[in-house]
Amino acid sequence: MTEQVSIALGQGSSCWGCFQSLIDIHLKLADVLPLLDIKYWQAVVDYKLSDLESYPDKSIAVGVYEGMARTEEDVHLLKTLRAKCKILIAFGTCSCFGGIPGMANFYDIEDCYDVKFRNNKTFSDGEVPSENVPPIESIVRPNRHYVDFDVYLPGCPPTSSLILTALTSLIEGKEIELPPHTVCHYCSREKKETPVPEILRPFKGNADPDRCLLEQGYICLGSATWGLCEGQCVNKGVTCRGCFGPPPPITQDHGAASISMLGSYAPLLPDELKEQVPDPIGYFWRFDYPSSHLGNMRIKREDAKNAK
Amino acid sequence: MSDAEEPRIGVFICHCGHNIAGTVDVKKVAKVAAEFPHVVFSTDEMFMCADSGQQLIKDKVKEYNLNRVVVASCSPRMHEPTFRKVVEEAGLNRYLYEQANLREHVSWCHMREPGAATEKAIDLVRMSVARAARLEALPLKTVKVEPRTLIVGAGIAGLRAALDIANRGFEVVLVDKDSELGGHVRHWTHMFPDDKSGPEVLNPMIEKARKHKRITILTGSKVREFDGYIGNFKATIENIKTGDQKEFDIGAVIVTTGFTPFKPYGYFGYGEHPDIVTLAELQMMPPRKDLLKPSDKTKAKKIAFIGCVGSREYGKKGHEHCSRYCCSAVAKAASDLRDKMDEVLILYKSIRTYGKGHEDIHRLARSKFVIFSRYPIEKEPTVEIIDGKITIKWEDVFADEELIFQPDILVLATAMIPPEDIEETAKLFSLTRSADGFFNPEHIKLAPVTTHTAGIMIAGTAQAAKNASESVIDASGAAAKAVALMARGEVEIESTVSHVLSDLCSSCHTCITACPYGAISMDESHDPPVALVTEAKCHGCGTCAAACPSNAIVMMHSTDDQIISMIQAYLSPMTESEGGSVQ
Amino acid sequence: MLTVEKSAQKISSVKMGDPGSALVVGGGVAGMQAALDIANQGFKVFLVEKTSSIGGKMAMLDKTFPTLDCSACILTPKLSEVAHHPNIELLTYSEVKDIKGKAGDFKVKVLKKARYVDLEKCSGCGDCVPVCPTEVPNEFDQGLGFRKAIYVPFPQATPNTHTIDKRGHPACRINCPAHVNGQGFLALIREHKYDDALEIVRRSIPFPGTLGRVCPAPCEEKCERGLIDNPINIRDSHRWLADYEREQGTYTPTPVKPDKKKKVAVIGAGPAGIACAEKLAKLGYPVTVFEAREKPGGLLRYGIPEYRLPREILDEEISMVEDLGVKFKFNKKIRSVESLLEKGFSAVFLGIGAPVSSRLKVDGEDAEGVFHALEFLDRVNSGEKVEVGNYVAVIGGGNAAIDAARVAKRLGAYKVFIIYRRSRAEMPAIKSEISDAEDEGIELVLLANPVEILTMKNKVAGIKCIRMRLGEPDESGRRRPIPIPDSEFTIQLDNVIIAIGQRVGEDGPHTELKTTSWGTPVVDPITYQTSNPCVFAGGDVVTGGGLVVDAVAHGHEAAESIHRFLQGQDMFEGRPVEFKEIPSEDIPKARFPKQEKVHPKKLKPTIRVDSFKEIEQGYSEEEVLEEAGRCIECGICCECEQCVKACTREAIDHSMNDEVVELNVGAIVIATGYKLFDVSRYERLGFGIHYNVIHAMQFERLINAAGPTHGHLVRLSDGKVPKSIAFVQCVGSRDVKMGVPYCSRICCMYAIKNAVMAKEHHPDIDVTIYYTDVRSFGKGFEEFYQMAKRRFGVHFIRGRVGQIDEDPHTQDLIVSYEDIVNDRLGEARHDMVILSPGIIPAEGLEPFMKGLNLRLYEDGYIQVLDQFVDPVDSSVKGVYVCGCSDSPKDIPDSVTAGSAAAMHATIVLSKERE
Amino acid sequence: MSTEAQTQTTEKEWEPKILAFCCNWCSYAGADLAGTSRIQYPPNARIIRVNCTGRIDIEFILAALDLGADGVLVSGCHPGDCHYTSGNLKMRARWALFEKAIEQAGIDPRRIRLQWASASEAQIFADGVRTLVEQVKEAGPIRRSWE
Repeated sequence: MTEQVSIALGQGSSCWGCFQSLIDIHLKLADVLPLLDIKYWQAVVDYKLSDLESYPDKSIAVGVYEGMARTEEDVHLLKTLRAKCKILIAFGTCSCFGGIPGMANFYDIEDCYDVKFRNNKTFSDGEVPSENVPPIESIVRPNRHYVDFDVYLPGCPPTSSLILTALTSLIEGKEIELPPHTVCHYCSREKKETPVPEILRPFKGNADPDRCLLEQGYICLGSATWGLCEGQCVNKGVTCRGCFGPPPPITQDHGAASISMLGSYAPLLPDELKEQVPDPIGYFWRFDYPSSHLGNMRIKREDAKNAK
Repeated sequence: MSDAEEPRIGVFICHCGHNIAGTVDVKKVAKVAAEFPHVVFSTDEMFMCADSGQQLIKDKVKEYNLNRVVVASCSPRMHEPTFRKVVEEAGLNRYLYEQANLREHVSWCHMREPGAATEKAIDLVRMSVARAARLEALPLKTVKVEPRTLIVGAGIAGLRAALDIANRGFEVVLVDKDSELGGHVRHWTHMFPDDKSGPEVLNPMIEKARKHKRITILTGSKVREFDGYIGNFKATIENIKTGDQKEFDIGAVIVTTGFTPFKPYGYFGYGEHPDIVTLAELQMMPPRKDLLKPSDKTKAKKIAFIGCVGSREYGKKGHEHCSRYCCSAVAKAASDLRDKMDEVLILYKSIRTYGKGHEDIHRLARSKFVIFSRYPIEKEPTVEIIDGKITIKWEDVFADEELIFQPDILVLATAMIPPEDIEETAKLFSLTRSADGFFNPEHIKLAPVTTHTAGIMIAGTAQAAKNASESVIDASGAAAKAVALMARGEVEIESTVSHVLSDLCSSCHTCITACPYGAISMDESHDPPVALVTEAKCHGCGTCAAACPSNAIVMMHSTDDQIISMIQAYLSPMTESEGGSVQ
Repeated sequence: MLTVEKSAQKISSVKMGDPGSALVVGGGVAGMQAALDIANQGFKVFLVEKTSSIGGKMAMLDKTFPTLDCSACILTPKLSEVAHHPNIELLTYSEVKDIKGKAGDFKVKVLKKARYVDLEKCSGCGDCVPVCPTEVPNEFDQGLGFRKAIYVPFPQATPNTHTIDKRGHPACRINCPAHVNGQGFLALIREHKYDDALEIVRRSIPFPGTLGRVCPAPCEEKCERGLIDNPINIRDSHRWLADYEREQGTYTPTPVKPDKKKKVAVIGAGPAGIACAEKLAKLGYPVTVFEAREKPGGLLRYGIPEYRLPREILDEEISMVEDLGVKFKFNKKIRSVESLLEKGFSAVFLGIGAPVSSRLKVDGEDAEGVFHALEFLDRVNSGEKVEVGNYVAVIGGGNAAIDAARVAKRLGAYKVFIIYRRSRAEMPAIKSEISDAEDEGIELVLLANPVEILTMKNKVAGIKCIRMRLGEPDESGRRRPIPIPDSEFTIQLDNVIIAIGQRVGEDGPHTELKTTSWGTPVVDPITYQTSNPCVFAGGDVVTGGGLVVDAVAHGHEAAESIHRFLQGQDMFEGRPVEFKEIPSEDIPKARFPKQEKVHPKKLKPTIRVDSFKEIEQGYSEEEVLEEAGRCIECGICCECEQCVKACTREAIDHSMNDEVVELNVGAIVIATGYKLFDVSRYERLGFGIHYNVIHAMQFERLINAAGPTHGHLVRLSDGKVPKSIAFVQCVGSRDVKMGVPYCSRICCMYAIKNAVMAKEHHPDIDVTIYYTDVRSFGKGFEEFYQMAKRRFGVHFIRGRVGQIDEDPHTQDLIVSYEDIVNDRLGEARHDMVILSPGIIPAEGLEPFMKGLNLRLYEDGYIQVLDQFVDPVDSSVKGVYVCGCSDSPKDIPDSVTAGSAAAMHATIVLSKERE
Repeated sequence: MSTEAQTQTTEKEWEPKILAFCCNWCSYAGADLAGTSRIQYPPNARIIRVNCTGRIDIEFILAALDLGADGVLVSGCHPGDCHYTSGNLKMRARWALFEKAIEQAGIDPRRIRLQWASASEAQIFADGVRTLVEQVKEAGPIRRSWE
């Protein structure tokens, strides 16, 4: 039996889905949990932030950060975790790339306030709360702008088996080795190498269950997306939306790679393409806008605004 | 970058007389360049391409132990080959050379802005230096070529190609599914423009081919399986009757599978009367003093021809093209038959007697009072059988009135269309087909007998409708291409090709779709199969590398790393000098 | 720097090749393909191309049918492939001149024309182009624009080297004894490069100002412009250059430091002596000029009156020679050459002139009041007071006679006669001088010969002459004067001036040498060496009286001889200079409209006879520019050498010579291509008459981005975008009467392609094609034709065009045609018409026909052996044909034939190899 | 990432930084011809030569903009004229998506230009650069657009 590994798990702004996925390793938890010395996990164990702050620096073996840092409190937690832990894991796509919350960067913060607080379909004349909520950052930055991570475990959420693999490696003190392949590697559909005739919206027509979805005209980002999911969507009939982000090196621009890939299935005429893909940014950068080039430029724009 | 060797770059800025130096402060560029990362030597020189300049590079490579060379001078389109040779002479791999274009792209187009031009020159050199640091030596590769050509189709084109190649001293395997050699020409009685019959033309060729020790003739046979790449194909040829199979190692292939004459059912009463025949059928009628009607074997006195049957039909797939040979063939046949007949009529849309001597035949026919009558494109003649007689009604464009003619024989000059099994042949040899249904050449203007599949040639009517003489020229042309491959014994294949990192490949097939040359296939020896570049087929465009979403394809000599390094060197020189990454 | 000596035509010859190599004639797309396919099999190929770049007609095309590929784009890679192929040796700007032998062993002589630019050194930078003063119509752009004499035909030309277009040497230069480069300096005048222009004149003569006044200008006699209207005033143009330099004060002495040890003496400071001294000084010799008189100039000073040559001009030009470092010793009469040689001079030039007037040998010649012209002029010019009476007669018709007459007039004579035994036409004097004299009131008494000078008390009283008539021409080419018996008449006179010629003195250093019966030293006509090898002679002492410019030429030639003599070199090599005369018919004079000669201003006769003031005032800057603009640039390149200065790579060498390359090859491929039919032969179609009628190749250039309009499709008459274009087909095809019975095969398609291109440039243009049959027979052609008709809306009218007329106001064109389909005669207005020329065989096959008995068809194309079996084999074994040399073909058919010819050629070569 | 020099330059002195990608066979040759023909155009563009526009990964363009290029030009053979049959068609398809994406992301579309220019279209190439430079000058420095 190996020694217990000390671990701290923090949560930024997120849906908790990733931790849910961790819990979803089910019976395996029984094997893993005893080996973990949980130092901090607010939602599960009764620790306060001050407890975390009080640990000596680098005294915890492993830190896990789920979600992205939208509020000042999130940022503080992230930095604290980094200070206290030897290994820091970006856990889930939000933590790795910005994730779904990153799409907020498509808009100005004020627009977001409008939708969230001021005017919505269900109410109007609301107010942005100023009490009992941590101040919100005007822009979503990828977590790696604030701190360096040692390990990226993307996924929306990371699959339970991926989590188990990762935890097992940590416990055994080994490097986490993740296969570099994209979703296509795991996809069992047949490819015939035909150019895409037309881009179809997901609700159009009936897809052939055995053939590559992209070839049938459905935008499937599987070929540009890290396949740590092992192709669960595509093998169940749904196109890949890219939730695991780009394959290694994960610093590459997922959306750009997707476009370069999709464009190579010419002969699609530019006007047709523009019409058939109504929302390229939402399509190709859904999960990783803040950490993309375009997202980075968006952040620079915000920085410049704030500097004024 | 796997190269462990630390880059040691030499930078040479060319004055090009005052062509560059007149606008760009070359001394300054050389001085600034000396400070760029990895640069160990930088200088300026009057003419880099002159002997003295070339010697300078060689000397400095030795003196400073340079392993990369950057020359900033004219367009690389002009002198890249020159300097690649120089660095090779200096003992470096030719791909460790990089050129910045300070003449065509700087001094000549910014002559009035010396300051900005100098700045631009510095940036270009900075970018080139950055790229140079990431250049990799590439091996110079060749593949050997099996000295044997497979010719598929033993018509006049196939025979000509076979004889040429064999006479040139190389082996030929000549295959035809027919049991006899000679294709269509064998049946023809009225060739044009020279007054010969098919057998007269063919028999000497067939005899030579049969006797030739370097020609292996396999009639009644088909290529069943075909695989491999330029110089190294494998063909399995099967005797259709016996099913016996033979395997051949093949260096090059010439496809001369020809055409088939269109059977015009539904046009002008074809099939409704035995005396309505196609031009091809007329050509096969036994040559004798009198032409006999097929129906009752009596002497025919009146004959009519209708042109463009199944050709030039706008909007009808596979029949839009002009069949090229028919106008002249009809004119020739009409002219010949006019001597034995009372009346000869030609109904046409337009007369296309374009070739050598063709116009003379046309003129001869007219001088013999063969009647040429043009019918309107939008209103074709009608053919009815009235009282057992073939009755043609049409409107003559010039006379502007409706005419009627009752010939003893009606000949329909029908289209040349691809043979029925052309798709099968196309698949077998990875050929593409154009809208007319025939095979697509590599380039319709400048590479009409080669195809996108390296090592596979097309000739004759396999490529498009054409006449016998033109097919023969094609055949010799295609033979020249095959011989060129075999004569050298090996073929150098580009080093600047793409390369798949199989560990990273996720089998998404994107590259296969992207490649215009079919150079990428799935390597079935992997599980799951991964992409594999057949380097002999790769032309180096790099589309696959841009398309590959897994970073599994490296475009040699134009790697992502090299390109990004240039972008960084221009826009973010600080980061570059620290060797950072994009973000 | 060019020295005329070097430009002599020396043809060196080089031997190349072996029976295992091939020759491809013609560097168009078919020839290139053939060369590549042979070379790719490992055989050596010589590719001979007539023009300066490979690429052929295809390089001129804008787009190609049916794919509309940019022609240059698809061709360029092929050009560089050929240029860089290790087995291909390019011989551009070369022509096959002679051929013999048989398959496996042909011997071919190829003339490699000098391009005057070193292929190795030229980097194609084009620095030489803007400085070149000569423009000629750009044949690559089908004459629509201009190019310089130094040029690359098109940007992608291969080899990417400039070529200098030299037609030969202009007549003016050849006819000038000193070979002044008239076209050259006139060109630089036009460019306002006056210093450089003057420098060109000074290369040949040290006295541009002096000769600009006194020279009878033999150059102008042969000036080709004279055949259009009047010859160029070359003389006054270089006079202006010298005057302008004076006026601007831009002359700066450039002394030459002598680098040679051996000293040279020049005897006589006349034009010959000074010219010799000048050239020797420039060659680096220490030169001393010994002059018997007190001032230099010889006859220029002591013979020519001041009103023709102001002395300050002469003084200054001589002092410029002094500035070179030449030493002058005056009042030093040398009696013996030997003495100079003893004093340490290694060679001597004798230029003592012929200062003695010939005698008339009639009674009364020694009477008082009789002068001999040279002595008379000498005395006047020396400032001596000479008195003449009221009636003066001058005997003779040369310049000295005119000068003497006009001087006499200025000295106060009331009436001056010039008595000459032939007619005015035979008078050797400068024509303008004769009429100037007449303007001054001097009377010509022609066809009269003095028989006696009448005297009274040993003083002149009159002259008795006899009338003459002209007989057969004598040895001088002039008609012989024959006395008319009993036609004597007398004129009352106070003075007679005898000006019938001159001769050398009876004593002096020349008497030490072997002399002729005339007393002149015998000299070699090329080297001017005398019987004493150290002594050279030139000028009047040799000729017994000639032109100043002759004397200058002698001086220069003698200087060259002295230099060779002293350096121990061959005295004759490369001499005399052989000039390449341009046949007058080669000069396209029709291109130049008439333009009157500009005459320099003169003093009015009434004013000028009162003084010795200079009469001719010379040109103003505007005038000389106008006059220089009249030069029609016979030679194309004028050898002004501006390009040499501009080239920083020393790549330009005007002394380059043609070369003969002797090739030994085993097989030959002929790909000489085609020529466009000359559409101007159909006068009714108006080509060359109406501005807006052009031919298809011009249209190609017109719409090409690299063409003369940078791809803007405009009318030539007004530069406006045309609204309605017509293409006229079968112009020079399928026309038995015109000798082109065959179909040219390509015109239908290029016209349809161009029609589509016109639509692509301006979709609103209305485009009509008048055709006989649309022959869109090739792969993808019919489909392209249908697209043009249906998608682009090009109108097709079946009918021959009878006549094209021009609306004189709008320059629009009225096309009369016969619409065959609708059986009516039509008339349509178009603002631009493009004729589609047929094609005819190219020239240059004579050596093959002569040397190998190559057979052609009646229409001029090469005959092939058998259309079915051997369609690329000519009647000669080992010689193969491709491209359009055996019949018209489009690009793919030409390319295929190129490969096929290569295939057959290599079968021969491989047998040779075995 | 930002260099000091950049922030110091005043608006007036600012000259757009343009990165251009040209295919070897058409546009790079066209740019060469522009030089040979001495066609003058703004000196702002720095050309990166690629074999074919099909080689251009959209990431290159985005990285350039992210790194501070004020404009990016992509120039290649006309559709149908590709030396490699169809590489430019692939670029054209990518470009359509890319163009729409950057507009959505709030980046001024005047900063990018896709220019077809053949080897003989020197003037078109030069005009393409000039147009882009003018457009970018109108749009201002990319850094300012973040301000």
